[in-house]
Amino acid sequence: MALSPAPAVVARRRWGRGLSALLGFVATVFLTFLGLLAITFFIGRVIPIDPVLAVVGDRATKAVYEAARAQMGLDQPLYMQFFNYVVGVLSGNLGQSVSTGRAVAEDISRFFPATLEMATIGIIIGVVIGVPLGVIAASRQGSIIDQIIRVVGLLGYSMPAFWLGLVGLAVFYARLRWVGGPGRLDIFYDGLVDPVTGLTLIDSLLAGEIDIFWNAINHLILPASVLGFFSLAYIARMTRSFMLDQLSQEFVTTARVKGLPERVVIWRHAFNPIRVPLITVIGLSYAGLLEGSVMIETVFSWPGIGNYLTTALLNADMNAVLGSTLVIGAVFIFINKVSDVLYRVLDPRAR
Amino acid sequence: ATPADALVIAQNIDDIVALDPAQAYEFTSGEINTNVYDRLVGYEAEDTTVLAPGLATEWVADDAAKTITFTLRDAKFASGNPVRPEDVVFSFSRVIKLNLTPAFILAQLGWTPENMDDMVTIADGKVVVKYEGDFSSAFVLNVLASRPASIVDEVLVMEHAEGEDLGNAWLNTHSAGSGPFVMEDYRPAEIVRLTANESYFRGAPAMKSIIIRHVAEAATQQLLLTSGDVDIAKNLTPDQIAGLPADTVKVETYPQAAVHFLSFNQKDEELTPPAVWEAARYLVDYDGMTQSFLKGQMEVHQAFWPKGFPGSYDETPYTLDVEKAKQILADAGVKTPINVTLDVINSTPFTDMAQSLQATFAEAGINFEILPGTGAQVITKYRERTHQAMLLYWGPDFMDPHSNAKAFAYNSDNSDENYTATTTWRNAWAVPEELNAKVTAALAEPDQAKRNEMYVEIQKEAQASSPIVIMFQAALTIAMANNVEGYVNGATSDFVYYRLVTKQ
Amino acid sequence: MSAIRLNNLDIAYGDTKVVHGVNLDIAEGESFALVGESGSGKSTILRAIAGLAPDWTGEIAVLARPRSHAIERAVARQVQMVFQDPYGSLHPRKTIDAVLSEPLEINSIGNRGDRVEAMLQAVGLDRRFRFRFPHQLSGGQRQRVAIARALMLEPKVLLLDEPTSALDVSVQAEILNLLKRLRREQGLTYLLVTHNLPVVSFLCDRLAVMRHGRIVEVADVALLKRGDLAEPYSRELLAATQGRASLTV
Amino acid sequence: MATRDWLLDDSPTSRWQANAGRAYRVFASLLRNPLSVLGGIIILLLLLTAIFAPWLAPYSATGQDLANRLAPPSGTHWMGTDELGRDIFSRVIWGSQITLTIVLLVALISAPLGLLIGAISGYFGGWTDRILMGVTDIFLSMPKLILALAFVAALGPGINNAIIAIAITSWPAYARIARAETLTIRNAEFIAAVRLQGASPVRVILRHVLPLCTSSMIIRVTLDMAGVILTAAGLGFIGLGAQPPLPEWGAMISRGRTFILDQWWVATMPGFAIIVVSLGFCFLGDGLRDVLDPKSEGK
Amino acid sequence: MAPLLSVQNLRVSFPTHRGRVEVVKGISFDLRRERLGIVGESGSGKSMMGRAILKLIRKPGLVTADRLDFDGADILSRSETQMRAIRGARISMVMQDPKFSLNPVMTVGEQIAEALVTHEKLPRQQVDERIMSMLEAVRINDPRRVAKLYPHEVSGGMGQRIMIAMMLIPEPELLIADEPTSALDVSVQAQVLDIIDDLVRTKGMGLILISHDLNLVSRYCDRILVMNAGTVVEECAAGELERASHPYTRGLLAAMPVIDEVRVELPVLDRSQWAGT
Ligand SMILES: Nc1ncnc2c1ncn2[C@@H]1O[C@H](COP(=O)(O)OP(=O)(O)OP(=O)(O)O)[C@@H](O)[C@H]1O
Ligand SMILES: Nc1ncnc2c1ncn2[C@@H]1O[C@H](COP(=O)(O)OP(=O)(O)OP(=O)(O)O)[C@@H](O)[C@H]1O
Ligand SMILES: [Mg+2]
Ligand SMILES: [Mg+2]
Repeated sequence: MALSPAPAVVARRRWGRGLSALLGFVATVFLTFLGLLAITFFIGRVIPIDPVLAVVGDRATKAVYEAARAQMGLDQPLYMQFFNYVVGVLSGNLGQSVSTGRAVAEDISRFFPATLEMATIGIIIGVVIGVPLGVIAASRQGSIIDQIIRVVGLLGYSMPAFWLGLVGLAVFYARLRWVGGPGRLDIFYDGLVDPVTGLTLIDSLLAGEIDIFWNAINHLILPASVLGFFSLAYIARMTRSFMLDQLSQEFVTTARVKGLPERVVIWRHAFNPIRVPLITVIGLSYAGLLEGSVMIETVFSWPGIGNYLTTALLNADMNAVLGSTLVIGAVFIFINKVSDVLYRVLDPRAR
Repeated sequence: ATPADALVIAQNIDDIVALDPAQAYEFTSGEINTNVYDRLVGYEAEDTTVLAPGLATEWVADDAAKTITFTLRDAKFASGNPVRPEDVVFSFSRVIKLNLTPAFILAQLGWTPENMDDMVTIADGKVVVKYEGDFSSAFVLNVLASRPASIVDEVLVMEHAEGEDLGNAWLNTHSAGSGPFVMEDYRPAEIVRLTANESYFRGAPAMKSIIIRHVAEAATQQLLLTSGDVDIAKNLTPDQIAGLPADTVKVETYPQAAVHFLSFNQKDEELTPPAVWEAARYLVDYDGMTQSFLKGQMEVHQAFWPKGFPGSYDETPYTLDVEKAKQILADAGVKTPINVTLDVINSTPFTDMAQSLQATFAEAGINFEILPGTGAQVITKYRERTHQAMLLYWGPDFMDPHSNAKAFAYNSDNSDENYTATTTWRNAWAVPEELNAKVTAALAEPDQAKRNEMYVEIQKEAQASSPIVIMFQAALTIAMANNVEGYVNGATSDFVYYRLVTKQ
Repeated sequence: MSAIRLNNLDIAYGDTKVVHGVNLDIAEGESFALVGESGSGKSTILRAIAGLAPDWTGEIAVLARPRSHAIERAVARQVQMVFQDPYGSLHPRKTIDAVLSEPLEINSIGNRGDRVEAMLQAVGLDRRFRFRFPHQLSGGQRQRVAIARALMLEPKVLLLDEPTSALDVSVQAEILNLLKRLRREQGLTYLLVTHNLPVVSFLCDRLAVMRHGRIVEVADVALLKRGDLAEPYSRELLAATQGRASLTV
Repeated sequence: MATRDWLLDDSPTSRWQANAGRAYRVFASLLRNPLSVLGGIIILLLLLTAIFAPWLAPYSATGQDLANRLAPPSGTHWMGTDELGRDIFSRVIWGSQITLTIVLLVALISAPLGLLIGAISGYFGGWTDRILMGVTDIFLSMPKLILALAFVAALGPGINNAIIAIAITSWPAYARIARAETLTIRNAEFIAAVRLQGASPVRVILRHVLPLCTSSMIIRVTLDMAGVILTAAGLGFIGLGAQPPLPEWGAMISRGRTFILDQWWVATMPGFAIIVVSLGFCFLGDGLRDVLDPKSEGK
Repeated sequence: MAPLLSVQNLRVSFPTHRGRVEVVKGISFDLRRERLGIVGESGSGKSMMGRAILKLIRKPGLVTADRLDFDGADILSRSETQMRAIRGARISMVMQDPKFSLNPVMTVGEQIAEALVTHEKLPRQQVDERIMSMLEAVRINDPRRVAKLYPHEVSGGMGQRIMIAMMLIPEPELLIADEPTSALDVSVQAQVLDIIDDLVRTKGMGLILISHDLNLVSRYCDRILVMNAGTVVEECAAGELERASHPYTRGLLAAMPVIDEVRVELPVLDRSQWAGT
């Protein structure tokens, strides 16, 4: 028998490795954020937009301009500005947005939940419809159903979102009146429930306002469906592709040899192994949706992070840009790590 | 459908940076200030061309002593506090002390943080306003009718002051005025909600609330309007308006004070010959544009002070005439082709205008390369004077011809250090001394009629020879539900009034 | 001079040590077999010698030169390896020609066309195969290509990791014949891993039997042929092989 | 028939014949799939349209006719006219050149960049991997639009800069794929074999790892083309795409969106073009997926 | 007695660039409750034949036969649903490569249990017992532990034994075993094959044993088919393999080295006739 080190030694080594892995993890996350901030910060300086203009407008006198510039700290050397910003962030202060005149943290706490809500419903639609479609397409590869699913999927992938959004509004809202219009709520419901989570669906339930809840769903369903269609297209095609790989594997044949029903062969044997890569795909497209889509948000007058970020960037409102980037980056990294963990849970080979 | 006592408006409000009248300098914030605050005097909803009493019931000007004495009316702020002379003094001095963007408007009166206590004083319960400089009291009244001269409730504001900010932060999200409405809620890029001030001195408005929804996309505004979910859509394009159903929606056009121009940066050698300037005036398809994509949005106007205001010069001597332009260039020995970049804000109708200009100028050998950019980007470049040609617009800071004369016909120091927010300086055009002198003289002229004539003279001169080609005067076409009556929209966003609105 | 000398060699994959204190001395020109239990570390030893399993302690000397832990170019011209799986050891997108010219290119050896042709002939592959892709070849043909590739640099020592176990008997016979002939013609040294004792008997001079990461016995092939192995495990292997060999020709 | 035999010859006599034969096999399998044939035809049409635009377009792409603006599709203007009275059909045809440039440039910049970074990262592992993947993560988690906007803003407007921006924002995804693939390849025995022959890492990566990653990369890139064209349109949406009056499809849709309810053709016609071309790329990509997949090439 | 399996002119073809290629070219045989060995070199179509019997050849592969009867009923005309009742329960097949033939994300125990409960509703307890005894039967030392392992955690040899256990547990009437023991130690190999042998004798199971190991087949089978390039070149009783007459078979036999080898060179098959592929 192979000699193995005494259990205690192994345990200590494991523990030591666990600790250094944790430290390494924290260090990489920290460095990633720092890099993210540094690059964003640098971008803010190279774009030919004067950040002071967002504060003082284009008619300000020279004195007003200079005063604002100094107040924004722009007269300091670049590295000092960055240093100050990072120190601020570490102490929980994301600074002040100049284009809204509010604290960036406050802005984000308003805009991000709006995007979160839309993206979450969107990705749910994408997954709930996209995955089965992909599986069906793969299990009938080459059939007419497969071709239809592929074409429909590709359509979702290649149609400009704002076009889809506007046409959707024109048909389902203006013509058919099936769904609520732009915005998160009808105007009369607006402001009736206090934002606790910022998610209208949850807040309205917390306040016990069922009407508002339904109204929120009514408004959410169309933009979320447009997003959902978009991610559905991607998820379905990736699912199909992964499934095709699995279906040609030997162990699927083994499952058939055992006389298992086709449903079991497909869902238990072919689908289970692709959960991991699928989760990565879904995670990344979810993160992509959470980045906010300026176009959808604009068309649906949705007060989301994508629009906030874009407006901020176009005004060189760097605190707002950095703050949003940080949040979006955190979401990406969080989703990445969650899919890593799920990976380990779902794939015995990775344990 | 919208409730009978609420007016719901779809509008792009993402320009709002600040709502404090001492800081607000955007279109939308101007509009909100107008409906929330009163000034001593102003152009009122009933007739936006006549200077009417505001919080001051009467005033006595003493041009020799350079003072104006205002008698205040017995009014209350929405908070219930009375409007006192102290509030006027406080309001004016906080603008000067905070020294934010619009402060320069009041600062023209010779006010500085140091002398403020002497310039605006209280005597016998009246407010005495002093000013310094070569201008008439007519000019001063126009300045005092402008937005930064709004009167705020000192007691309320100072309750919310933080440090030295004189309540600036608080006022950016709340209101403290005596106007017809109170700002109840403002969420950036989402909504502004105004509620009626029941104690407004001219009488409470019919609409109990005004809800301005942020809707950036014009097509979405159109859908909201035709679906009856908003009463007014503010940012529709002429083409959209043309397609609106006449049975439910009506359309109103309001001439605006802003002028649209094409300018050539004089730092660029090729663009300095006056022949180029002159030829350019014959290369704009004025009628083609105003009769197609600019229809209802702009009309041809070729002088800097807008039509319909005292002192305007309404002649439009230039039309598209490529042959003539070619001739002018040839006569002056200007070598073509000239290749020029044209900076333009990347939204409609500016890009369309740029493309039209590009097409007609090319015929005479002036080739534009269009550089679309965001507003901030274009302005950044403009301030730095690094553009070549620029397609932009200008709205007066306050309704006095001097506001534009200074911008289009005055530049006493063209040096790089002397940054000035005027069109002349930004295009590096060293205005001839005599024109400068004429602008100064007109400002000082106390006789209103003569003064207006002097401005016409200045405009004629600038029209004949200047690297700034003024092409159009803006108009605002607003679509609203048929049952909306009484909406008033003056020549700038400072003159948008909701208090007379009713809905049948 | 010994071609390969292993002294007290321990090899680990991460935390687990799979080879324990192996000592071996293979003379130049010798054909040496490594047999034994599956998972006992036979392939691992070969990989360590080649430089593909860098986590070892002890001593490895090839042609009297101590071996470092990494892959070395100098060693490349002396030691080459042939892998077990003929399907996985050829790049699927390269023609046989490219596979065989590559070692020449790397080591800047000229006259490539002729050398490739000569080598194809040496391993008994027709010229027609030169521009085929691996998927157009049978397993046996691929294994010949792999051997040809290993021989391109004219090494002295060849490490063979179960070169015939994936092949059927007739193809196996071809490969075995080829190896035998090459050794005769070029004086190569073989270190061959296999679990097939008849193959050892056909091709090798000596053998080592491995179990649980250790060498339990080193013996001469003559002893094997006589069925005269000393260790119980070796005898067990031998017995099982003989028990099956019911066919005699 | 003789050529076909020559191509399918199991014993090619030259490198050239071997490679041509392989290409032919791929091509022939593609032809057997009706959707990928359709995709190929669309791409071919795009190519031809781009090349022969000057002859195909009935009108100039920039010729304005303000009197005849926003005319609905008719015999004279097949796709109607736009807000400046330009013939949309002609603009769509001319726009194919720009679309093609976008697609080509992105494919030529971001795919190779991602491929290289991913392969290096995966092959070397350890610190190289950590650093390169850290950078990739940063770029991946940075909002795409920020990067694109920043580049466009920094380099100035213009379609070429927009394309570079898109290319630069899309490499991280490719790097991740390439890395994952490299990880599975790097322990393959054929890689061990060339390393044993003294090949340098550069050689192993360039000559052995990359060729294996390219097929999946080609597939991915063709599939992403729809997204790329749409990203360009998205930049157009916020006004940072092609400079007017260039007939870039995305910019045309963006401009046409205010007319979408009344003059539907202005936005829809170029939108239709985008969809058709995207579908073309996707179909071709799907087809390539089936034939280029090394697994399917076993026999 | 009617044969358990009757195969007449079985053909399997795949489309390639040069048209359809037959990889099984008209095989015929009858199988009683006996042990049939199939030998032949790699790629001769052994596995394809096995799969064809279970109708497991996927499109675009094509299976035709004049007759393919199992227990008197035609297989080719059966629907997929009907096939499901046959697969596993009545015919099962040990797949060639356990590394790829086991589901990587299910435990070994689950996969075996699945084979059992699909055809037989049993209480949990009993299922476990059956699995344990089956694993023991294939000489797996610690069945409780191994049942909880994932395929990547077992060695190649264990994988093959698990595969055999999985296919024997539903007690099929016919077992097709495709290279079932190639990764096993010679001694373990014998033990495992003895179990299968036992089932054939006591339960009357039919066995098709596919291998290229001539020794193995001749020892464990009653009858042997020698395949080459998709056709059966020779059929003989196991005991007579040594006396096989076909040159191909003789070639195969001669090519095997023996433990007390004295030949300097092994005779090889003349493959010039099929070297083109
Ligand atoms: N990359 C690896 N990581 C961890 N363990 C490994 C790795 N490769 C092999 N092993 C383990 O090392 C041991 C020796 O493996 P090796 O491949 O050398 O065996 P072998 O004697 O060649 O067996 P076989 O006859 O099956 O080829 C085995 O227990 C195996 O599980
Ligand atoms: N999908 C397919 N398309 C084309 N040819 C195929 C396909 N699958 C298998 N073949 C070919 O069919 C032939 C028979 O393969 P099969 O797997 O039955 O061989 P085998 O006798 O089992 O060989 P081995 O001993 O290597 O397992 C081979 O030449 C193989 O290349
Ligand atoms: Mg091994
Ligand atoms: Mg087989």
